[in-house]
Amino acid sequence: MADEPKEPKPPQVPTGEKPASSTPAVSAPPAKPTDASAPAAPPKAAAPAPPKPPVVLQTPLDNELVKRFRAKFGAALLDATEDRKQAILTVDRARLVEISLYLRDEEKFDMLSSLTAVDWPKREKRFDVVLELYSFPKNERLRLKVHAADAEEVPSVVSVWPSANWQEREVFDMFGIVFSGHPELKRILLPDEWQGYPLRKDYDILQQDTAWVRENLGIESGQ
Amino acid sequence: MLGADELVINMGPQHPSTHGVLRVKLKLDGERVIGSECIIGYLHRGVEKIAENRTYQQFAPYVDRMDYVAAVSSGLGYCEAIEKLLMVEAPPRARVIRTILTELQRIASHLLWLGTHALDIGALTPLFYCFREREEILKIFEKYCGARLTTHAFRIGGLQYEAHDTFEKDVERFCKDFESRIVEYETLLTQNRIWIGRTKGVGILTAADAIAFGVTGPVLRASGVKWDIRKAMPYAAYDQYKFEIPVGTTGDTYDRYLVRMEEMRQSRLICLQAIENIPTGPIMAKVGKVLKPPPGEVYHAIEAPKGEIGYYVVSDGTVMPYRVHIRPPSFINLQAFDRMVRGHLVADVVAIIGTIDIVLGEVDR
Amino acid sequence: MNALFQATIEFLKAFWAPLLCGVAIVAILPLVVGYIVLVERKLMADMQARLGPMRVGPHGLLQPIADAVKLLIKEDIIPDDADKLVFWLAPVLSVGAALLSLAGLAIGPAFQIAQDINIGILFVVGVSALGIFGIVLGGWASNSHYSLMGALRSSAQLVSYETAAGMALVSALLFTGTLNIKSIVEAQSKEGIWFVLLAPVAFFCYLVASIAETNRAPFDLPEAESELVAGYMTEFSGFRWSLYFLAEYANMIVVASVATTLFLGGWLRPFASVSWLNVLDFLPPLLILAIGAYCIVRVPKQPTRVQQMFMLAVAGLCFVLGLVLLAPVVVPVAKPFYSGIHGGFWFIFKVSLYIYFFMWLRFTIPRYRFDQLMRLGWHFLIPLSIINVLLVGVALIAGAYFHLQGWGLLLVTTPAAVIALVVALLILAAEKSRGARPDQTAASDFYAG
Amino acid sequence: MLDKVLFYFFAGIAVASAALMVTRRNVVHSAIFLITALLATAGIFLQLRAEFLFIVQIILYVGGIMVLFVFVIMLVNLDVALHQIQFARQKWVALLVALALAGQVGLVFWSSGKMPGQGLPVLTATAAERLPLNSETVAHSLFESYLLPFEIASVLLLVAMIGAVVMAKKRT
Repeated sequence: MADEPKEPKPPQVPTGEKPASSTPAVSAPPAKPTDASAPAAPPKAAAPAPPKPPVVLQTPLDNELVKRFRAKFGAALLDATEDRKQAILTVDRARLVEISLYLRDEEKFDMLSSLTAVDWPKREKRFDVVLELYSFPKNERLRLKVHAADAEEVPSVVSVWPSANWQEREVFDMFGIVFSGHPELKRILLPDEWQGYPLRKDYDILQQDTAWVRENLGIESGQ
Repeated sequence: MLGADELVINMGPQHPSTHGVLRVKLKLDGERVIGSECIIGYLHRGVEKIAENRTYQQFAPYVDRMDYVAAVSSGLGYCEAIEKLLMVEAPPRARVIRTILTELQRIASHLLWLGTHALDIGALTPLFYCFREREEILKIFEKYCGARLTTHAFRIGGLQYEAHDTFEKDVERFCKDFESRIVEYETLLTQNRIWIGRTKGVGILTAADAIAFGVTGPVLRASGVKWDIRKAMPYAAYDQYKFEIPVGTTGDTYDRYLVRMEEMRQSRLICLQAIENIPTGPIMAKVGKVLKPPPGEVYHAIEAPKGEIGYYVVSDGTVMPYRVHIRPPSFINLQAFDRMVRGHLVADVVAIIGTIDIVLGEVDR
Repeated sequence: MNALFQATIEFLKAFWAPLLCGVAIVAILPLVVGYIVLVERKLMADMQARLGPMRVGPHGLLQPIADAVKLLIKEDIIPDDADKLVFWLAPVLSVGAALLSLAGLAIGPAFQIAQDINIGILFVVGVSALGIFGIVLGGWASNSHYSLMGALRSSAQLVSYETAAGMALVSALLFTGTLNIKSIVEAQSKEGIWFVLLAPVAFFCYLVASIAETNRAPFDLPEAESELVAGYMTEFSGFRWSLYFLAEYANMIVVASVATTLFLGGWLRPFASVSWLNVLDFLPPLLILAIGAYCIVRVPKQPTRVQQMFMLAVAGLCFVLGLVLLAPVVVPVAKPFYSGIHGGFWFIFKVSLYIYFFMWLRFTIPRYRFDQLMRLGWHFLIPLSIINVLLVGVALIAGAYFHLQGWGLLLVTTPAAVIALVVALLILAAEKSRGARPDQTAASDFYAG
Repeated sequence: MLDKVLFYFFAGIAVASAALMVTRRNVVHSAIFLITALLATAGIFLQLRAEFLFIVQIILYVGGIMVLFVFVIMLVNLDVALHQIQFARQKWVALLVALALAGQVGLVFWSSGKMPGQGLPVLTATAAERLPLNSETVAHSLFESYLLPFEIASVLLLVAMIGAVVMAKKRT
């Protein structure tokens, strides 16, 4: 709770889906070194970004990396955007491992810092699997996304980055997304016999596997 | 137990040296570990699900409960992530105070690690020395925001509380005392033959392995990778201060010990530099009472005491985050445990669990 | 039946005094152990910048009694799958062996239960070693992996270090030529020099080995709480657990007493044979009186009346003790009791110092790993102690050749000790170069010994 | 009188625990009874004023060998051993050997009864105080009268020890 004795006017909030956001406050902070185009490679993010920064936050990205990428994979690159100076590539699910290998070996994104998923139930392919990559040599982050529908399997990237192991298990645990080729895909945080995937949007916050709770904990409800 | 057979032994979830409710299934040949499996989730509270049902400000105290021994650092990461999402920036004064408190928290977290790690290896006394100094830090927190452990010290956009009158003096006094106190710990441990025997060559993690497993923080630096988000992608006010990033060479337990000891020294130096010159001015940026970040997503990571703590926040333009994913350093670092522990003895398992410095609240969230 | 009764009477008639002493030891020892534990906690607290027990009695002086009561009234838990009989037997074995071995010790020239057994020191060492069965069987009977591993570690450790300790004892026994405890001390009195000076390396070996034998830090692996929860004691609780505890501390007293008898001159005052140092006789009474005086000073600071009374009582006890110690020195009538009273004081004093050293180590240094412990025992301590026995033997022959006596023996034993020290350093250097090999830990089988 | 009571006490324990040792199914229990038997024997030694033998029995057999016994027993998987049928085939052999031994012992007693002074040597009792110190006596007989056998035995043990070490080394 920001109890500040000021500011009668809350920042304007957009009501629509994506565009038409105008935050009057300090936009695009210059002092804060941004992640995507960090000191190592300043000119990259230059090309199409400047014209209208405050209005649309998600701008198409077209830097060197994307060009190389597009040349190599063509149609596998579904989308390349930049959101708040952070590069996001959306790629074809089927070629994820191949693309990951390329990013790791050629583009030197040698660390997978984070792997997670987002559920958009209204979309045709409801899940986004989000990989947050980091490159030590370039000091640069890159976000890789693949879309997956409910029953679709996502290729596992454990063979590329071993750190994906538990994170993919967590995503499976929480969203029920199956990663094909994962060495040991089973629940990690929840009990093995638990029914349901809690981080899906249709799983209510009060919902639980009542049968499991009753059987294993001997109580009616954890709430 | 005779050579051929394997013995499966369960360490935890109630075991004095698994630092919480970690359960490790060890496959042993005699006393030698030939395989291990970490079973986690005993402390799972569904923090990420809670986030989707709270407003941005309401969720802030929850992150303190993940790494409860370094709550200030978790809080800083969350606040900065949301600020990035809102595209606001905390005023300079707030950033400097945040830096001081976060560095104090780093010292406190490392002190807790040192004490418990030494206790695991059988040295009883360092624990109490470490807690003595940690207490001083917690007192500073208490004076600043009223809480000692789960502080919720920062707010989205800056700080709620102005630094108390004796803030600079308290921090300075602590830093002055602390210099000789580190020497005390080092006298007890650094050159001790048994300590070296127990930690040198134990749980080696090569740089390549460390990067592959996504390990961050002191564990990564001890493997020889000179990487610290405070330097690589400075946040808060770290770009204003001079400090060194200590790195190890072999990536064994002893190196991790040395790296953390040196980090405490560097944090102390940062604190001293910071209190020299705390800028005046407002402590809160102009953010509204109701936070509705424009739709979009952001990933922001900071260097917590245990490694990179990252927040991936997706906004749909409402008052509640659409999705918050937390990249917990303990969780990711713990993955490397199996690699580190193979071929070692049961006694080393304890040393290795201790040296990764995990907090189960953060592993399980 | 009548015959049996008669035999019993006969037995009691012949041995009533030692029996009484035995009963006294069994009755008093738990109290003594309780207070050793209190001292340990207080010392630990002092070294760790805290206060330690402060609540029960003034400065926590009644804490041991509270602890004992708590342990006695605790629920007695026997695990379902445990071997009930052995589970019951094991702690009793442990504590029985420890108490039995105390019988052979001589606390001063006047106080010894089993008098004149000519195997004295062997009896103490041999019987106290039986306590290992309590640990091993207890660990096995618990039917738990942690307990079993603790028990295995314990037996491997004891077997390894027993050898080194035995060799160290042999070095000292070479000087006396007898196993009788009294004669050992008398030999030191006759030579006018303690054997710790004549055989320092043996003393060092015995010191290290005795720490390992009593499972104290840094060799407390059988009960290393960070790895094996509580080792062989994991499944024990309440009274059974306290029996193990009692045995551990009784064993500490035993090894300290053995070391005191063999190396530190038993009940002899420092420089007992130097007459102008007889003023040292005033030291013990003055020390005790000073403690009493300090208690008096502290009386007004006690918060409650009960605690003040208690403090006064402690002070009174100290004064009585001090006067008792003073009497043989000052009053000519009490002169005959000198050796008994002062001997007892010095013996207990030395034993306390030895135990203090154990505690000090425990608070200061980390724990060895099991393979390191075994390597220390087999690769360093045993060779060193064997070589030391040979060197001491050679030195003694040389001493006999030159007709050396008392302090003069130092002329031959010091070179022997120096050579042993050089050997020790050589062994350490060799160990270090071995340790440098990367495959070293992978190939060593530490149970094979 | 006291002597007799003590003797039968120790002897009874020794015989009973020896019998129990053979009949117990549980190996650890057997080991415990073996320890008891050895201790009782040590008690008889002590009663005979052979203190040195008494303590050597305790240190070597009970404190040394039996610790290793128990140690090895615990390393072996006991549950398997418990369910095996043990020594079933040697039952008759064992019985035969036992009978032969019993016969031999009986023969000695019988013959000594027949021929007084030529069978079992009958020692005259000596007052305990006038007995020579027996650790010294043992030492003298070992290092003076029987020096050569003693040294040969020592060398033999040394060879066995080195052999064991070498074999253990080869295995790894």
